[in-house]
Amino acid sequence: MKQVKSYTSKDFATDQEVRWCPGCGDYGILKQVRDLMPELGLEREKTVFISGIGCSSRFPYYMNTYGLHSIHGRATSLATGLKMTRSDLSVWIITGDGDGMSIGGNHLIHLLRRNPNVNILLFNNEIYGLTKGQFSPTSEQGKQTRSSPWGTVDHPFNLSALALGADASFFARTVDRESKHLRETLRQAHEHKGASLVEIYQNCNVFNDGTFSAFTDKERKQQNTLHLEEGSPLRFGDPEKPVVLTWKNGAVGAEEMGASDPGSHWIHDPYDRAKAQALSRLSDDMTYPRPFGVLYREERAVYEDLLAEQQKVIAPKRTADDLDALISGDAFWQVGQ
Amino acid sequence: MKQVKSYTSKDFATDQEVRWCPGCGDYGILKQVRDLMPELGLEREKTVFISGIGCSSRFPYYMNTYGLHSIHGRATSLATGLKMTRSDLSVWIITGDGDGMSIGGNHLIHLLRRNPNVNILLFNNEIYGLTKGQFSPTSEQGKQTRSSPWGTVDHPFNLSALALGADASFFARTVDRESKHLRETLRQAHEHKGASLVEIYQNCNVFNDGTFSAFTDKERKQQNTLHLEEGSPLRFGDPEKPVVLTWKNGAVGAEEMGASDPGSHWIHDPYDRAKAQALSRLSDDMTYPRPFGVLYREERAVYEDLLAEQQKVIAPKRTADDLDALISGDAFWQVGQ
Amino acid sequence: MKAGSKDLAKATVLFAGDSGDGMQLTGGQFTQTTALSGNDLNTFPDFPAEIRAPAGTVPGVSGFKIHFGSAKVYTAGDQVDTLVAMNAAALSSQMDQLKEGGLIIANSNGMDARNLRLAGINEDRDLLGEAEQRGFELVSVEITRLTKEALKDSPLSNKDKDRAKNMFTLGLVYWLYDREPERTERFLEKRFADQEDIREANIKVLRAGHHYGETAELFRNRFSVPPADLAPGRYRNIKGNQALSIGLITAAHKSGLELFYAGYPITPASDILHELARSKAYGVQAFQAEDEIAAITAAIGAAFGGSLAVTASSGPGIALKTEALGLAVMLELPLVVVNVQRGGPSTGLPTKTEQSDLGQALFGRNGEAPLPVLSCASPKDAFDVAFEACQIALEHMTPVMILSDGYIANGSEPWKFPSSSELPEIQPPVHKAEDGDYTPYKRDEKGVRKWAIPGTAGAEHRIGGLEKQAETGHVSYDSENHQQMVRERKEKVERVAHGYAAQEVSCGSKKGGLLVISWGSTYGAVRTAVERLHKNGIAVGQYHLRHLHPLPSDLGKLIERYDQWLIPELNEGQLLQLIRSTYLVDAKGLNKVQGVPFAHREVEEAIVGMINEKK
Amino acid sequence: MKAGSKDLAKATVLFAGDSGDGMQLTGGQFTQTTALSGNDLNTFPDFPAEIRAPAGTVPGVSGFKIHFGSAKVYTAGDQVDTLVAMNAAALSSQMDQLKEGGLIIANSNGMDARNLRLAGINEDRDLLGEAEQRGFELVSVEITRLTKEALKDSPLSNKDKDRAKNMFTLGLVYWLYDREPERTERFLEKRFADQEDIREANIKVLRAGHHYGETAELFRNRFSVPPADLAPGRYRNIKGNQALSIGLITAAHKSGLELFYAGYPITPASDILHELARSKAYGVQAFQAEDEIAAITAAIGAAFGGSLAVTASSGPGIALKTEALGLAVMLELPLVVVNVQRGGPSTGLPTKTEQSDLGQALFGRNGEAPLPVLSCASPKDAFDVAFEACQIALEHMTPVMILSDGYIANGSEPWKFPSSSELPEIQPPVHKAEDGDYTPYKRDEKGVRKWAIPGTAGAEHRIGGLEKQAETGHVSYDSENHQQMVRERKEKVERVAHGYAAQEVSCGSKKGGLLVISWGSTYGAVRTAVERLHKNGIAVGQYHLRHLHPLPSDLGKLIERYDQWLIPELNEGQLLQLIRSTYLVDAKGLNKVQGVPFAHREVEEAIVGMINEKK
Ligand SMILES: Cc1ncc(C[n+]2csc(CCOP(=O)(O)OP(=O)(O)O)c2C)c(N)n1
Ligand SMILES: Cc1ncc(C[n+]2csc(CCOP(=O)(O)OP(=O)(O)O)c2C)c(N)n1
Ligand code: SF4
Ligand code: SF4
Ligand SMILES: [Mg+2]
Ligand SMILES: [Mg+2]
Repeated sequence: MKQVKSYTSKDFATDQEVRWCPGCGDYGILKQVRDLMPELGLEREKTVFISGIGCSSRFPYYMNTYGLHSIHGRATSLATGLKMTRSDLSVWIITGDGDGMSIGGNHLIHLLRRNPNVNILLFNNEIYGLTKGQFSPTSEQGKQTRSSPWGTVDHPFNLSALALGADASFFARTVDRESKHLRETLRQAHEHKGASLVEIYQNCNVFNDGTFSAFTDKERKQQNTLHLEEGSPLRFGDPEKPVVLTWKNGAVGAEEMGASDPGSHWIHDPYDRAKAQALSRLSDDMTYPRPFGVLYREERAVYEDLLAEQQKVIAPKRTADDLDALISGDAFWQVGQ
Repeated sequence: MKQVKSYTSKDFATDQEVRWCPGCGDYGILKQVRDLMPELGLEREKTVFISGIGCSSRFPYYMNTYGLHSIHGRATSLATGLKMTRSDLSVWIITGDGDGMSIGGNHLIHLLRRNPNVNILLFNNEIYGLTKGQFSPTSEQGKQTRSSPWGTVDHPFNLSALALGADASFFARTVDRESKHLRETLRQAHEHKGASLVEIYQNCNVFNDGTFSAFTDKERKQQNTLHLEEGSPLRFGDPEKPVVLTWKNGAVGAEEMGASDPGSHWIHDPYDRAKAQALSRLSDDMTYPRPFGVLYREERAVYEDLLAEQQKVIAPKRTADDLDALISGDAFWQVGQ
Repeated sequence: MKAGSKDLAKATVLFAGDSGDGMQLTGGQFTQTTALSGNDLNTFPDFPAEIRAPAGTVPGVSGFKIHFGSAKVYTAGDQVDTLVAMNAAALSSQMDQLKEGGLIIANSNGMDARNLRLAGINEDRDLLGEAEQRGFELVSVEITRLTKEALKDSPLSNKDKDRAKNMFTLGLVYWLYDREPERTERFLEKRFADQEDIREANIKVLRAGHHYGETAELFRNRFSVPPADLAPGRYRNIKGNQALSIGLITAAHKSGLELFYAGYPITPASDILHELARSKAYGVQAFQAEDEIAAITAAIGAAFGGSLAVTASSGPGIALKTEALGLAVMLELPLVVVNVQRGGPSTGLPTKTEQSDLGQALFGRNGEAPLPVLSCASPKDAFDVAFEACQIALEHMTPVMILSDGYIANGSEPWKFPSSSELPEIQPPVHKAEDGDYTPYKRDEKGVRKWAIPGTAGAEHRIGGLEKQAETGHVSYDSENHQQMVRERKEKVERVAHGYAAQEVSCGSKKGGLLVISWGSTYGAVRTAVERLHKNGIAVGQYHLRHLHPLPSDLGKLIERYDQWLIPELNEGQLLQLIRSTYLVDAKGLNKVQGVPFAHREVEEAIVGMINEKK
Repeated sequence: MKAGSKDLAKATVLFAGDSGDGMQLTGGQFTQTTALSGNDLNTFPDFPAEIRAPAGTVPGVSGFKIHFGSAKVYTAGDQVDTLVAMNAAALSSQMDQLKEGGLIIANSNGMDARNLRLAGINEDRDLLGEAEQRGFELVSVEITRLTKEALKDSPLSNKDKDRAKNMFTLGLVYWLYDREPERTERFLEKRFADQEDIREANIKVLRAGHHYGETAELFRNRFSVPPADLAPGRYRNIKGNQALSIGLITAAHKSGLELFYAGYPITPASDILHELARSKAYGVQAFQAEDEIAAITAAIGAAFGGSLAVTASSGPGIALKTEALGLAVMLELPLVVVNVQRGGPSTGLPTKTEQSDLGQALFGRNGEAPLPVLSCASPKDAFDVAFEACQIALEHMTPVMILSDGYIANGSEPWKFPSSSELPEIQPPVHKAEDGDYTPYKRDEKGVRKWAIPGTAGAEHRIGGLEKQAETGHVSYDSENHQQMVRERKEKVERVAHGYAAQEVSCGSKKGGLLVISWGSTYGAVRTAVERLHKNGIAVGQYHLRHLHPLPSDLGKLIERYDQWLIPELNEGQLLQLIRSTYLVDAKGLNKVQGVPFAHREVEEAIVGMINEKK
């Protein structure tokens, strides 16, 4: 067996100058991904980054692996074809809120239901960056952009809810600024067998600066974010005096941590679909904080495994003879001798 | 004001011969829709049926209203454009499981989030009828069809879950054979302000006969179906000895009706999103019956209303002068006199 | 009246009945038997509507036409010699296809008032009488009743008995054309191996039909079509979509790659998906995607991963693929895209044939995005074209488009198939780890770049749809570089023509007179027309164009040898435009957009007309 | 050295600096002032990359070119007379655009080691020295420092002060070209009405630059470009995308319909979406759809509902629309589709200009799906073309394609705009309830069907993408009917040509010699070239083709009047093919695919070369 090379983060950098706007949240994500690759023991030649079109989709140019910068919205379907034929590769999809949810929404949900073992990093900046600032399907209603000077009237998608509705087997949320959380979340995505969708809140400091500041500002984030950890209670707010969420009769509540009976605490179980659905809607009306981390995961058969199993059953090794049998069919005849 | 004509069901039939296969479930749906139109007081000239491509999508030819038989998967987006510009029309979208969920999946979810006031009738026969029997995104895993002679490996969509995930404001399920239920469900869809998605189980007796027989066979349906009625407990099985569902701590249970405490009965509330989500997943693993009726509804601003409001605010009536102001802009100059 | 026996060089039989009458099976059996008796042949099934219409109606008529002969047969026949009509709808809708004085075998039990009504015909009309009055030879047989009678001892239900009536018809037509029913008996034995009652009934009825022909003295003549003088070899009967699918699998095998096929159902391309899905045992991955865009992009993903990637559709689906096809051009990855053309525009006539997507194939992309375009001439030719398309795609690192059509897809003809060892190996320019440094867009003498497949250490690289720097493949916005790359991509595709054999006329005069240029499925009708006229001393030749892009470099010379040029197409003149602009010759078009192929007579008339006009 | 004053007929100035340096604003202000002084002009902004690159780098350079004169100006200028370079990256990347001996105004504070490094230039190099050695006239000014100095009393932050340096530059260039800064002062007053400090600083710096020109004796010459002899009327400066948008709104107004615009952002078409979204006050509905397919189908839905429906995109997005466009052809509903072309294939060069989607526009659909195709010649022409396209779409009940491009979209020129009352009313053939029976596909003498809009009682009808029976519009699979409908659709579109004015040459010789055929944005370069050569006695004329389909019926006659034909295109010869095949003339192509427009010199050389070759 060939020895596995040991790479460093630098080995995953290319010689191409990184061309995002100075201050763009994409830089931080790139750094974490580069750092993560050797940690996961991934080999450059066995790793593929596939993207669509958008600022975020430039990502593959900066990863010294195999890479495909494709067309708008189709990274998911390209990856499906690749993974079906090359289950040995580690496939990473990079997409944006426009690329993945607007033009590419259909391929995304179909990928999720099929569940190939890929990782999808959806850079959600709630804007179209590359085309210079139009609203996206995640932009909040009323947002004024170049294409909505009077404010959008579109009700945005809730990506976590959409993904769960499309039978995603893994959904997590993280944010560009929290490098450790980001890396750990991506690690879990990688470890999950099946399609892992990670929504990464990413600051576009040119066209949508500060959209996520409620979740990244030192002062505000404690109140506004809920860090999900498997087996731990869902708490937020002042660490000295945290508030804890409760889950009673399918309804969400909140209590002061000390004051409440630990038996009623909502303990995070990412395998519980009903709770994950509740988590996905938790902050829709902003009364509760936004959950970060793995909202949901489930073990479900992986697409390429199912294909391989089927192939094993039906295809005893083919030989040249088989090909001739295919060509001739079973109703042929001879003319002359 | 012009007097509203009073139509009968027959007025909604066209002179075109109906060309579905004999025995196709589409006939029953057509009959109910024709009957319903006059009941709803709809005027032929103010009503539009828009479809994509598929057996089901031939529907508009048989309705004596305005009709568009468009291209595969796009009925939803056509309807969006129409409704945005003609909020006065009653718009009915006819689509199939392939048309609406495979090629047309993206437009469907985007329509649902935008929430124009249209009615979507998705004829789900779990097969591609028109192209003669390939599996669809709702075909059960393992199904053998012309394009999956070894059985599909695709995990199917759960339309109700997908719709809720896409922020549908109304989702209901009914079945071709239950004409009264079908008509009542469509009536509710029509009465809902916003996008109403009705999944109609439809038997394709040529390529997928009997797929829904568990829900339509006299002997089996009591056990397998759950009829949702607002304010009533969720019960199924032998009417003499029904089983009732319970909802405790977000978890679903079942008890014999008589033996249980009525306080623990799950009373149907279509406005409760958490419960609707549970309902949408109820029969995924076949332990519980399949719910029929309105799973979910919510009052949410209607797309064309939002547009109209915006228009009202920003557009004081335009005049010919305004047009000239637009043409000239504010930095023009005069050459000569 | 006892039938005399008459030798025929060629004959055309049309089986027509209700969709539920099993006409496709009947035609298929007649075809197999005819093929085995050594005739050359050509068949075409015709299902007029996409949805099963109510039984007995005209939209419900299903037809199967076979043209067979002791000489070469190039089309499914212009006019029908014998029409088998199982009901009134079939008879009334197909009668116009009969030649003057042609023979009708009518199931008189299918002509009653009920059937007339269903066929939309006034119940008072005497359809059979009218047929005779038009001068057709009518043989009216109570096929339904005779079938039931033959089965009176069978335990089958009445419905099942009725279903066997197509076998009676088949037996009768076998007798008429001097064929033995054995082969079909063997087929029935196999097909209904587990269903004894049905098996026995069908065989019994088949024989009954044959005997009835022998004893009932129905026909004025019995026909015999002696074997054709076919080249020695092994033959099978094959449909276009089938031949195409097998060609793809063979090419994968010959290139040592896995075949990845991604498609989305659409008439008349769906059978390629079905065929390949069935062929999983040959290592094929057949993927039914959520739409055509997903299909082609999945294929591009698989091509990036080192598979032989293929996608197929028909016009509307190809339209959806054009954006991604541009990406494949830019990436310079091998990809085969098949368009089984149908009647357009838009949904058009989905079950009918047409050649009106040529412009789309050649020019239907944004930007300068040239790619090779090949066309199939006939069902069996689809094998060769599929193989060659894969070869070009893989060896020239380019997407390739194949144009087939509904007529080829569903038509069949005997195919002298090759053994796999006769076929060339295909050699894609794969970069190996041991080849050292990898420069993604460095080109060899043919202008072709190397293919480094993920997994190859040291060759990691990134490619995309933005213009790229020559050689390195890095993103480049440089003006001169863009011009260079546009030209390099163009020249690479043009060099594909270096691999063509010298161009020759298919038949007829080698120079002088009128040249008919055919492409795609017009081949057969043109060939028949030109051969017939040329035999009569008319100076006319046929050139058949397989490679629509790049055009053969010696085609100009060939065209110059003639004085007039005619281009028959099932469109409004798409190749015509290309030929006129490329060679500046005043070629004329013969254009038909009726969802059906040319009759050779139409081509003949046009040729004669053009020649006379010049005189 | 005190500058002498020199009268110039024409001049080209290029402002180049970092994306953050405000070059677009500077250029825009210079343009407005120049326009107001009565010059004819033409501008083109050039942002090389789509993403903001790091400051100071070559990919971060933003340029704005203006060509102005006292005679007619048709292009943004071949070679630059004066290059304003704010940093090393701008200077090094743009120097090649300068004419021999041209003038460079360099911000010497932007040429230091750090800036050289950012521009990827060896720090030891002396960029300014090199420029002088190449024979350029160099005026080196410490713009950054002088700006700061001018603002030493301002309360602004250093960063904000630095930002004002473009105003110093503008002031200086105003002085150089003998313009007063007043108009810009008024603009600044309005723009920064609420930000006193910034307002004051900018005005101060603007004046400082102007004074600096006056006092510092930097320039050998001061230039004056006298007013052009423009036709009397009211003028405004306008960009192509803006003119197009206004044309659409105007057409909606003139037809009494609501304008429904559906688009999906894409460079360089997005500004049409922005422009129309802003124009809600004019009753426009601007819809940002989830993709291009949703956009065009939403537009078709709106067209069915009785709106004037429009969608726009660029090549890749147009590719996605082609299937639905076929539906619009089949439905025979009015629809306007705009393609603002960019460099292809695939994602290509998204911010660059090209004309390579002509084939896609003409032939890029499945089936026989003809539709009128119009092209814009220049920014202001986009208004007329948009208006005419809507007129054709509505009055002929057909989808119409407009071809614009990146050069037109972002370029600007003065436009002598009409008053709305001068424009014709547009009269769509709307069926009214009182018109009685409605037959959806019954045609009038122009071959046009009537438009019955939902809400019209008694005219309820169903239409779709399947072939339809003539007149009734019912689904029909009939062969002859299909042929008839294909021809009817084709003829309807061909009849659009009856509405064209008689074709004439744009300039140059009216017959004999060489005819240059231009289309789209090549108009300006060809016009300049032909006028120059013709003035020098060369027998050359220009014909500009606006209507790419259907071609004008009198074009053949016009073409016959000449002996040679040259077709310059920013593609590999797409119109060339059409002209050759239609008129069988041996036209030659001049082809450039570099993401940039033709220089008139290139066209001149090709003309002269062709004429000499013939001699
Ligand atoms: C078919 C097509 N349509 C439109 C575009 C233009 N386009 C490029 S990127 C983009 C959206 C980018 O937004 P997002 O995916 O959110 O990425 P971001 O730039 O914000 O990272 C669009 C509309 C395109 N390249 N191709
Ligand atoms: C672009 C395009 N792709 C494919 C097709 C072929 N096609 C027609 S209907 C259909 C699927 C029909 O399935 P469904 O929507 O479930 O309708 P059903 O016939 O079952 O009612 C397909 C694939 C098409 N017409 N257009
Ligand atoms: S535009 Fe926004 S998302 Fe794009 S690179 Fe710049 S900051 Fe990042
Ligand atoms: S194929 Fe199936 S769905 Fe289509 S008409 Fe026939 S029975 Fe109905
Ligand atoms: Mg984004
Ligand atoms: Mg279906």
